[in-house]
Formats: sequence, C-alpha cells, structure tokens
Amino acid sequence: MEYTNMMELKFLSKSQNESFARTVVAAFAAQLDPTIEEIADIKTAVSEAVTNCIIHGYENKIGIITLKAFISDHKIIIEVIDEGKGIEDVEKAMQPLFTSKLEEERAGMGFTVMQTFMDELEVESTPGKGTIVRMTKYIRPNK
Amino acid sequence: MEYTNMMELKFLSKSQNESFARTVVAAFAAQLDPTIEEIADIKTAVSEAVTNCIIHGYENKIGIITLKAFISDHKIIIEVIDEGKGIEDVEKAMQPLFTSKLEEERAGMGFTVMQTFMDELEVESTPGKGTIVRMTKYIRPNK
Amino acid sequence: MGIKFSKKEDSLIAKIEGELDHHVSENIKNAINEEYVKKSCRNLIFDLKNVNFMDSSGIGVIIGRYKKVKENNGKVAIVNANKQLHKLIEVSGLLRIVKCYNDIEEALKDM
Amino acid sequence: MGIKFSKKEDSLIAKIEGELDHHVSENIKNAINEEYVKKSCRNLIFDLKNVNFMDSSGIGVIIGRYKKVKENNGKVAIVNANKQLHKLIEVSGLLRIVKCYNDIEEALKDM
Ligand SMILES: Nc1ncnc2c1ncn2[C@@H]1O[C@H](COP(=O)(O)OP(=O)(O)O)[C@@H](O)[C@H]1O
Ligand SMILES: Nc1ncnc2c1ncn2[C@@H]1O[C@H](COP(=O)(O)OP(=O)(O)O)[C@@H](O)[C@H]1O
Repeated sequence: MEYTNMMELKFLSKSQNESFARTVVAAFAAQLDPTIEEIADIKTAVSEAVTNCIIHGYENKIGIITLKAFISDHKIIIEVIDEGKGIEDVEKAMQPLFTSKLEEERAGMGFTVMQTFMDELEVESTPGKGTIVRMTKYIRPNK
Repeated sequence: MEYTNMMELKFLSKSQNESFARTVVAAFAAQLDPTIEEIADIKTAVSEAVTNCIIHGYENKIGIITLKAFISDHKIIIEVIDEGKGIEDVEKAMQPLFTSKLEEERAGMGFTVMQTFMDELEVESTPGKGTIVRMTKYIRPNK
Repeated sequence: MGIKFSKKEDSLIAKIEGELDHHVSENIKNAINEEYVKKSCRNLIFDLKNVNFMDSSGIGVIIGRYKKVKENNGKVAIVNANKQLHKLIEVSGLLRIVKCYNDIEEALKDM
Repeated sequence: MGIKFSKKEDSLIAKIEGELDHHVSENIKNAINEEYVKKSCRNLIFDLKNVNFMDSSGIGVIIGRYKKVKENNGKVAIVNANKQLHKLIEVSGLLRIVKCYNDIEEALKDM
C-alpha cells in the first residue's frame, strides 16, 4: 500500500475508549482537510467498528483493538482489527438488521452504517482468530 | 506496570504529526479529568519528546515513533520511543541550554521543559539503537 | 453525557446531551425506563438538539424504547436531529417506526 | 498557523496565530526575517495573543530573532502571553534577554 502518512493505534477493548478512537481518527484525517460532514461520517463508521470489536469480538472481555490509518492523495484507508471471536458467516453478518445480540438492543445496523458512511468496506474474519474491517473514504480536495 | 487503561500509537517521524501526537495524548489523558493547565503541560512535554525523535533521533529521515500511555489511579505515564541515533551522554544532553543542533536555532530546553512540566522524567538511550523518554504526571482528583 | 427529563401532557421528553454511543447507552436506557414509569407517561420524545455524536448504538436505544412504549399504546418521536443524525436515522430504517419533527411543539401536536 | 505583520514607529509587530511548534517554526522564522528587512525595522514585538500552543521550538524562534535584532541595535519584546506561555518563557530563561509586556502600547513605550 502506498501512502504519505500512516498511524497505528492499539488500545484496550473498554467502552470508554470508543470516543478516544473516534477522536484519534478524526485528528489524523484532519490532514486531508475534510469537511465537518466527512469527519462525522468517518467518526461514525469507526465507532461502529470499534464497538463491534468490544461487544462481539471480545464479548466484553479485555483484549487489544488495533486501529490503523493510511493517507494517500485524497483518501484515507482505515482498518479496525480485533483478535477475538471472529465471524462464521460474514455475508449474513453484514445484512441490515442482522444481529447476534438481540437481547442487548443492538440495532443490527453497524455494517450498514459503515457501508453508507464510507466509500468502500471490506471485512475479513476467521472464526477463533479475529476480524479485520477495512474502510476507505475519499476526501474531495478544493471544496 | 499496573494500569487501568493503556494505549500505544505508532506514527511516522513527520513534523505534521507533532500536533497529531499532542491531540492523541490529550484525548487519552482526558479520562483522568485533568485541568486545562495539566493538559497543556502534558501536550507541551510530549511535543518536546516527539520533536526530539524527529530532529535528533531520526535526523529528519523517516522512522517510526512510538507513543505509549498508561493510566493508573491519578497518574499518567507516557513513553516516547524512537529507534534512531541514540544519545551518547544522556546527562550532558539533559543539561539546560545544551543542544547538538545550534545551527537550527534549537533552544536546548526540551528536556528542561519536560522536567518542569511533568512530575517525573527518565531517559534511556543506546547509541545506534534509539531512545526512550518516560514521563509521569500526577493528576490531582477532586479539584 | 447527560440526560434531562421533562413531561408535557402525557409525553416524557428526554433531552440527551453529548455523545450517544455504546459506552453510554446502558445508562441512557435505564434512566429513560425509570423515568417513563415513575412519571407514568404514555409517549416518549427524544430531543437530540445537544447530541453531538450518535452511532447505531443510539439507534438501538431508540428502537428498544419504542418496543416498551408501544406495549403501553404510546408513540415515540424524535426532535431537533441535525443533518448528520438525520442521515443515520434514515439509513437505519428507524423512520418506519418513529417520526422526526422540527421541534417539541410540532411533535406534541401529533402524539 | 498564520502570521500577521504591522509596523509601529520602528518596531515590527509579528502576530502569530495557532500552534507554534517545530512543524511551523521554519516558516515563521523566514517570514519574520523577510518582513524585518523589507520594512526596515529596528525592534521586534511578538504578539502571542492568538497562540494556543507553543513549545521550546517557539523559544528557539524567539532567541534566533533576538540575535538578529541585537546586531541591528534593536530590542525584542513579547506581549499578550497567557499563563501557560509565561510558564514556558520563564522556564526557558528567555526573560534574561527578552521582556514581556501586557500589551503593545506598553511594549512600544519601552522600546
Ligand atoms: N468484530 C466482530 N467480531 C465478531 N463478530 C462480529 C464483529 N463485528 C460484527 N460481528 C457480527 O456481525 C453482526 C452484525 O454486526 P452489526 O451490523 O454491527 O450489528 P450489531 O452490532 O448491532 O449486532 C453482529 O451481531 C455480530 O454477530
Ligand atoms: N530522541 C533523541 N535522539 C537522539 N538525541 C536526542 C534525542 N533527544 C534529545 N537528544 C539530544 O539531546 C540534546 C538536548 O535536547 P533538548 O534539551 O530537547 O534540546 P534541543 O532539542 O533544543 O536540542 C539534543 O540537542 C540532542 O543532541
């Protein structure tokens, strides 16, 4: 992957770190001079992915979440990685309204939000090994 | 080290990442509910350490800087690490006004600022291997 | 994060402040459940004016409350959602069960 | 980051905006050097009112300018430094060579 700037953040799968992760990615993406709306889109998508690591990947036990970001001209690629439970059937998991945690009032809309708020979404998962969510957002220059 | 929360950030030794590193550490330290002044102290000290990695550790070539932070009750421990040039004589380097880069208008006050703005400062360095700067700040609760 | 309650006619107005994510969702949920019963309300209005961030965990909170309120023959409404929140609310399909209004007065008229 | 210049009597006033760290120090330094010569000034006043962050790279910028201005028999002054900046200025020993004033008028009187 060619990039002009990159960062990698590791943090504990504690829910108070959800807002921390959003702030970090917003501060890093700021280099691309995004609009307020673009920043909000990125924060929302990252929040979904990080929350999923905490609730589904590690099932509220403490693990390490890795957030990577790569900037190349006019786009940011973001990876959110856990080494938790993994997903048996990724296609099914990505369907709107699907959730494995109905009792917890999950909306089952996390992946749908990531898909809508970002330009590209890829999910790689191995049951028992963990999950990588890779998202790309194009930031239009000269607005 | 016992801690209740931790993070580890890796980023490129580019000067535009100085302000990014400050923002990240401030967002993480926010959990301790610090005063504005305490946050400013931490940002200043981290800025000194990160700038030193860029200018002295990697001498403006691109390398990886690692910023770690550990929170335990009422204190934050921050490590700024490079795998660059290292320091021959740490004691001499830490003296106020000492700088090896006079031609660049360095004030030679980086370590002095870290020492004054934080509560504890330790420097470990191996020439040819790199440098670890470890700083601790106590955050008074119930202000 | 915080939440302020008021009651108008038989509607509970929950004004949420700050960031509505998974971290705070459990507290928000419990606070609303408690207040809804204590003040014996029928309808529930979410005032999102001071919400500066929300993700699908917030959608989950609203859907969960909708189920409870429906059991009680009440309605759920959302007011003061900004552009970003509207986008989230639309994408999530929430509009099928909950209506958005510009302000509390408008919502109350339709309850 | 930005910088605005004005001239009063034979003093150049450099009003710096934003964060004064290593990243911007080279640009700030060059901009001041150029303007100081172009406007043929003697003294130099740093207005730090709109500086919301500064570290020892900023101190380096001020010391470097001091050396140039002294060659020209001028003085360097700092105005509008907030509490955090004052702490940095004190710790760095800058007060041995540069004076701080509450505002530009006060600084000008003492030039
Ligand atoms: N990081 C992850 N690790 C394991 N399972 C996951 C992960 N992310 C998502 N899933 C699975 O995909 C489902 C759908 O996710 P999502 O669309 O975000 O909805 P929700 O989080 O509301 O359940 C989850 O219920 C879960 O079963
Ligand atoms: N990360 C580092 N790697 C190598 N040398 C360093 C590092 N940090 C500091 N030094 C050395 O210590 C000296 C003093 O540092 P400092 O007090 O920050 O002053 P300055 O950065 O203004 O030179 C530097 O000039 C340099 O020689």
